[in-house]
Amino acid sequence: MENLIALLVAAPLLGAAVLLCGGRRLDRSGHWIGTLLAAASFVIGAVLFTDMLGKGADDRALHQKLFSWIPVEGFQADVAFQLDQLSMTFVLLITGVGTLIHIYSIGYMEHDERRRRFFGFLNLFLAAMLLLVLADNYLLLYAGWEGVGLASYLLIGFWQHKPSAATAAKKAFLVNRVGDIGLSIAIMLMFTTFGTFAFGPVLGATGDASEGKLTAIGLMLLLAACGKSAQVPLQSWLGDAMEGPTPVSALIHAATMVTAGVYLIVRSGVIFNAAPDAQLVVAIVGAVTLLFGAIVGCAKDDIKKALAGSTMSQIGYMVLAAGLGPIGYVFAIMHLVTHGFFKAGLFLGAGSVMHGMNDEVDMRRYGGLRTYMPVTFVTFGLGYLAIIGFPGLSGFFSKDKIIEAAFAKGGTEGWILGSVALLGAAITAFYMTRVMLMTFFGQKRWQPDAEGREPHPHESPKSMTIPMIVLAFGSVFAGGFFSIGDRFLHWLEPVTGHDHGDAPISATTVTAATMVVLVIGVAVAWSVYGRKPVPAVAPRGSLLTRAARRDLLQDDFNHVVLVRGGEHLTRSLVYVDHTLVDGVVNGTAASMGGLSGRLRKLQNGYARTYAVSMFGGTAVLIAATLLMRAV
Amino acid sequence: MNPVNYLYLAALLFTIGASGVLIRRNAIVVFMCIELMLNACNLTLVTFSRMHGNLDGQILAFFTMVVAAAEVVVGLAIIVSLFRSRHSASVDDASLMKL
Amino acid sequence: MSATAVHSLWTTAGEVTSAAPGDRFTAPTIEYAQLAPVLIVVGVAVLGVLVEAFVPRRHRYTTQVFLTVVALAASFAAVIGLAADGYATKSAHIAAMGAIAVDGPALFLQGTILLVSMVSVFTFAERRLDPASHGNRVDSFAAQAGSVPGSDGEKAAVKAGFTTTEVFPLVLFSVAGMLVFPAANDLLTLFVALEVFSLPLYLLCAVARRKRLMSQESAVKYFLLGSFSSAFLLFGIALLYGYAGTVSYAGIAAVVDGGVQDIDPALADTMGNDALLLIGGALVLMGLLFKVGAVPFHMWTPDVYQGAPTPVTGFMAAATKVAAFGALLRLLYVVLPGLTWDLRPVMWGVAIVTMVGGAVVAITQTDIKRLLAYSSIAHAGFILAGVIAASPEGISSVLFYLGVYSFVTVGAFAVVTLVRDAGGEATHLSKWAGLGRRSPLTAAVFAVFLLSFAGIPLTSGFSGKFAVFKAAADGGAAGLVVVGVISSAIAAFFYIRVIVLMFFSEPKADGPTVAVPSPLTMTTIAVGVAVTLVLGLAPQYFLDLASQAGVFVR
Amino acid sequence: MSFPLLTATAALPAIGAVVTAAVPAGRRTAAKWTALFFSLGTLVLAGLVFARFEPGGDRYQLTESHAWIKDFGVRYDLGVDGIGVALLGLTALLMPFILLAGWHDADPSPDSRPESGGGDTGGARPYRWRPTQGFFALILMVEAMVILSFEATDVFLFYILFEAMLIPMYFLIGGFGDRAHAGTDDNAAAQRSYAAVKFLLYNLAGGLIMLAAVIGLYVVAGSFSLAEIAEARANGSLEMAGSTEKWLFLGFFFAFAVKAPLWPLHTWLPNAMGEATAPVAVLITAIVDKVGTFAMLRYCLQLFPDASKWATPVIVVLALVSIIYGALLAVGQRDIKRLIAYASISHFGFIVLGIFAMTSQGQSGATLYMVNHGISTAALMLVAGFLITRRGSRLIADYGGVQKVAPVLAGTFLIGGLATLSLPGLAPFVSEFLVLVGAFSAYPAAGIIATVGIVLAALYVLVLYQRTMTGPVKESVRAMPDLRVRELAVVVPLIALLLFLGVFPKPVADVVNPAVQHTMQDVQKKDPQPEVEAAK
Repeated sequence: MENLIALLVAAPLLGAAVLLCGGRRLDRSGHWIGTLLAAASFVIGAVLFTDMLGKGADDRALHQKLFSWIPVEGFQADVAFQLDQLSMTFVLLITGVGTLIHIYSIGYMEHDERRRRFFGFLNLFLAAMLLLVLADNYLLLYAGWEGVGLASYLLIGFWQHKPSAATAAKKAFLVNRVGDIGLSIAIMLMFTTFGTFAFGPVLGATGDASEGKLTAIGLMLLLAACGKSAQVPLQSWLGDAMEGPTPVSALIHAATMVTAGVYLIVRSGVIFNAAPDAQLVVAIVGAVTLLFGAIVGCAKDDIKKALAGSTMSQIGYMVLAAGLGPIGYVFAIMHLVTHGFFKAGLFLGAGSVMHGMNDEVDMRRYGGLRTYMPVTFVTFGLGYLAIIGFPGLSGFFSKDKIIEAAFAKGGTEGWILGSVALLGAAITAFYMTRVMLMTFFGQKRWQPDAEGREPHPHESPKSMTIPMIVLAFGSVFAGGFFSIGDRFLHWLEPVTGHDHGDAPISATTVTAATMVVLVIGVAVAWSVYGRKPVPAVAPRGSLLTRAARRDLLQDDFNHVVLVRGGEHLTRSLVYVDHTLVDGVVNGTAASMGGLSGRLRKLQNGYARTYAVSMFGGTAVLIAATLLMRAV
Repeated sequence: MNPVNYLYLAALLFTIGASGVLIRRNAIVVFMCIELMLNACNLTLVTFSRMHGNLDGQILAFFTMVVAAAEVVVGLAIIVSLFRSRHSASVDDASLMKL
Repeated sequence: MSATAVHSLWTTAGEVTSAAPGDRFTAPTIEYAQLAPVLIVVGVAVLGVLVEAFVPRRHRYTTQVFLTVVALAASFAAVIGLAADGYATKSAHIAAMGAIAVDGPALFLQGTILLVSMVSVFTFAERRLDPASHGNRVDSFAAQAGSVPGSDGEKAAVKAGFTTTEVFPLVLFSVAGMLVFPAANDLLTLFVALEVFSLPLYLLCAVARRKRLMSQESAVKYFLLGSFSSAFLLFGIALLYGYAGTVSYAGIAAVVDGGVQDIDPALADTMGNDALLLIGGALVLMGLLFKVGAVPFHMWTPDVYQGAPTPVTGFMAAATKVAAFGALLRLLYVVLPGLTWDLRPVMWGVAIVTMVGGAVVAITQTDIKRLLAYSSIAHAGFILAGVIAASPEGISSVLFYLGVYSFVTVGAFAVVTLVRDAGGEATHLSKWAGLGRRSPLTAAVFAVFLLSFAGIPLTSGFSGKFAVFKAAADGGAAGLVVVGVISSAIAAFFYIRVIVLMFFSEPKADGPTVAVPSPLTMTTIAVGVAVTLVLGLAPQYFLDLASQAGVFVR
Repeated sequence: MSFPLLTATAALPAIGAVVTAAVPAGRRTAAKWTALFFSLGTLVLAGLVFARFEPGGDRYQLTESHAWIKDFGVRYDLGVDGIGVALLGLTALLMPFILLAGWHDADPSPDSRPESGGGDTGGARPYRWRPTQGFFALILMVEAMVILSFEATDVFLFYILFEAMLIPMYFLIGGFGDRAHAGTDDNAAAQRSYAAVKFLLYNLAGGLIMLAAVIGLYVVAGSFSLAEIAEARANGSLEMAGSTEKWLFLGFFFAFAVKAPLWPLHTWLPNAMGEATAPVAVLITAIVDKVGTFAMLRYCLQLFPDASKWATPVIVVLALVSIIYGALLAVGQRDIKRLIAYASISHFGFIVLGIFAMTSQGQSGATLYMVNHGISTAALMLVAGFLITRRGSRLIADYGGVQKVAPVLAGTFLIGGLATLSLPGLAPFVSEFLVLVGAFSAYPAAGIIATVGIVLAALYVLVLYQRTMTGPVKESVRAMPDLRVRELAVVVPLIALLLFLGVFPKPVADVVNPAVQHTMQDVQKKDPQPEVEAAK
């Protein structure tokens, strides 16, 4: 069985290789190859899953060592896989959603002459992501970690001819690299602390390590997670990442890659449990981000950017949950999965809308689309209900659990985190309702674009709608399925462990509260965007609004401090290198030349001068000799 | 009389000759100064020879004279040819090559 | 015939009055066989003079060249013979009543001098470089040295196809002097030898065919300064004589070491008077340092090297240095070892200023011959570093360096003679631009020589430099080594400059042409290249030779 | 006496150089093929060396030993340890690609005037100016010397080669400049010879300082043979006074630091790499400079262990400065080749850091780094060279949107770049991470600072790629052809190699590890214990 694990990664990797090296002759069939191999990977995953279900909770974990990767004295890195319930959850999510999005892309990218390469990159991403979740040691995980970074770079910048896209891609990669520093330092710390960085030994030996080391490791892992999962302060890249084709946004920047951070934290749960300070920081980061993202989401008129903000905030929920320790791990993952469904669905919906609107992304140019594209409307709507946590739908269960857990953390921080989570729920309800209303309700606001092409909104082809429908199902039922009888809890508990914490208030109260804020959020949104027509041009808006439109000025900060500062630094360094470092040497040479020129003058061609020098020399010679004898 | 005085005289002559070389411009005169220095050496040699009571010094003096004669031949030949081509025997004029 | 010899005659003669008739006269013993190298050369030189007198003009050139080459070859054979008979090592001793030492260093240096003279004589005899005037092949010497430049007399002489074939006997005389110089074993011989090899050189400098004014000027400068310095030398000799009461090296050394106890009270104030010793030693030293061209006694070098006919320059630069350093070594190791500690700082100072000064000033030179002159100064400094290392290793390293350096120098100057334009040799560096494009081979050969001068590994220059530096370091002169490498770095700069000029800069339209030499010059250059590469790759044999020869007889 | 394999490996390219130079002036193509043939032959021999070498065996294997210059105590001693084998392999491996990439670099440019300038009389020249032959011959000559320097186990022999290889390099840099500028810029020749002279003088100065140290070593140790000196150290018959050892160490290290190049002795590299043709630039940074780092590892640590440890703090700092400084300057460059040069400076910082961290990981990493950096730089620089020859400019600003017109070129360029920023899965990642871990476990602060270099690397690579390859297509590149077969033949194998060594570096690592263990013993260093074990 375990031999299949390698195939999970191999299939999409093969696809990537074939598609990228295949050349033009594959242009016609490429997308099919890609999709098939993604699907194949999903099938293998399913097989392994059924096999796993057949076993007892404790001997479910599979392990496969392929070969020794970096064998150096005292440093052993293997290419080895570990498939336990946690990994399995991800495998299914990644391959499942991945396959759907492959299918969707067939339609979406139909008119792009570089479609073959697009599918190649998608497969590459799948391979890397699977490597990430299947790795049995942190170094291999790091490889996958950077791999998905590369794939995301390539896909964000897929339309390279657009400078904005190229820039966004670069930005994404760089910000992720900053996070990667964290991961690599964490690995080094593990190496110096435990002498290894394989999951088993490290997580097994946390007891022996000092808390200080563990805290450091934890914080470094958190840094990495922030980079990958667009958490404050490294969140700035996610908004720009929407430059990429929408399927990419759906798969990478909503469903899977951005959740890698959560996976990392949950996977390293033991370390965080042993380092409460680090854990608290995780929770705080999560809380901050969920508000940050939500606020940003409220102000964006670009539908994808709005959804991106929401993604940020939802991942904030997951990180918050992960920061709660054993209380929250399971729910973090659960929310991650459900979010995978509905957010992917929402993005695909958005993509479908853009598809029908000549790639228009400004929601102020939408309106009343529900009549033009019913399927999109319904699926999007279900996704909407799921995310705001409408009772009975996926989001309701998963998010509610997190809020409960937050309160259950206990103590003051429990109250603070809990209320933040509640507030977040309210804002979520607001901005999602806003998106919904601006897009599908009200009167149509679109007009001819620059080339004077009047958009003709229309429903998307089957290849696009079917995945949306499937995902809609997921967003409706997944949560319920998981929560009835705590299926998901029991499934993951062996890996992550679980603990109920001490809830100061009953679950029902929390649920009630959630409902209340939900209603408030929706109501406010309706009062603003539902009752009166939405202006086609954005009003100036309050200070907060304007700040939120600019990602709460975080980019401006980066620009001023990092970009400008960096430019000045490099420019001055170039100057220094040329004048100072090089100058010293050239200066010596020049001065040598000058000296030479001056000494040369002594050779003035007059024999008598020469005689003088001889005479003087002799005198010195004699004097020196006598002196030496004297002393 | 104390032969050492001859040494002082010789040293004096030598110095005069040397300074002449340094000061005078006319090649011939310079050359004569050099001859003076050689003769100062001869005097020294002879004096020492007398003091040591052996004749090496005097033999040396003879050799020196021969050498000086040879030098005169060569030197004058060169200086004269220079003079003929430049119509000047000043050593300072002979400064085409410098630096 | 040396002073001591005569002296003995005198004293014996003095006793005649009282002594009974009988053995009145003991003839000095002269080991002619062991002096053969010198005698051959002198003899043939005299013969050469006769040739000038009696052989018709058109045959002189061939006769002279033939005689000279034969003489040098024979003399060299004699040297080899002596060495084979073990005079270099076990049976080394002092010949001619203590006048001349026949030992390892002497023979090694004599051999070197002879070979170097041989190859440079080839360049003397080269007659294909200058365009033939009036159908006569001409060499690089004036048609008639006596005639005024540009005068009708000169024109007539040129038209008549005169050539100064006297140069060959002159060279031979000079060589004879050089052979004696490093072998001289008393101060008198030293002085005479010095003059014997200097005077012909003064003349040779004056007889260039082109640029005669510069040639004569160089001769004058060389002559005046040369005799000035020899005057100092002589005075030094006088003082040493006054100090020791003898001019033989052994005798002086004995007094210096305090070997002589019974000092006649009358002489107490001179005998063992250190002032005399030190001043005299310093003066003699100065005389020799002048010949090797050490700073601050170097200033004649650039002008003379530039003005003299290039073949003569090559000969001078190579052979003179060898001879002078040989004498210097003998003086320091045989006569003044007692003074090592007094002279060391002085020698250090001279060596340092010579290395650095030569290298620094060379940077801004614009004439290839002057450049090589300064480079030779710098090299003198390097050799001095080896001289200072008071050890047999030091001696042999210096011998080796001299052997290496002299051949490369002759070769380099031979290449200089090839690059010509309308005015004769094009020695200004700017003319050398792009030479590598026009005649890669010539440029490459010259580059090899330059790299050897710069002491790049795999060239003989490196072997030599390494030998002396190693000896110096062993001799506790690490400081000199450091200065040495630094000045080598500086020196590298201007050698590289020339290479850049030859290979990386575009040829000028009015650039010089590279004349095709006769086999003679080709041989010279080939020998230079061969020595450079062979002694760069496999110097072992010659190092052995040098180290075997590295012991002075006392 | 067995077949002298090592000598043969070095001799073959030397012979090749002579043969190539002897090819008649008219037959340029023949010369090229000859050179390529010999370089391939060398590759085969290098393969044999790799095969014959037993990682478990003695420290130095395939040894040869002959007396050479007895008076200097110099022997012709050859022998390879794992590190030597790895670098020897790298050299032999890259050389064919370098030749292939430089196929047309030395063709007489159409605009150059006839070589027979001046008043040379026709028959007067037995040998005609033939740049092409010279170019390829010189490259082979460099290969021979570099290979021999990796094999030498005699300090003097090594020194000789260390110095001698400067000369052919010098002619390669100064004689065959990058047409990209020569076409447009009048003072190109001046810049070129400036670069060449700078290269030579820097390295010569370093070498001469080393010469003093070499002599000093002989005076102290009385031998040049690594083996003898090591043994004398071992049995205590040789103690160097602390100060002497330090001075000698500094003498050696200075030379190697110039060669490596280490900040602040680096300024010759950008000029040299900028002015030389791309293949020669690769030759400099990928092969010749490795001699410097190799020598640090072999000679500094082996001969002067105590002094090395004494100097470590300073050197580590210098290495860190190189890493950050080089990367920042790379970001600030406007010239593609200079950018790559500064990137290399940063990478050499990593190598030095790994060597002087004095941990197994650090040194194994450093050795692997030498190999991987060679390959990755070759890939990046050669593709850059192809790009530059197409457009005839080295300025980044002259490019844009190339990806659209020449996707394969852009793709390979990107992969080369990704290797340079050491992306996992490509070879450099392995070595860089090892260096980081090694450095971190010895000097945590250093490890952390060095990681900043990773981000900067991403910055300069991606900025370069974005400016040249993406965005709207510039007019000047609209007609740019994609990679040709010859160029693909150069790039594809290199990339394949990068992938292979990135996924499966074991073969090289296994060869290197024992050698590193020996070095660790030389410096009497143990890897720091993990905290957990230490606690127990």
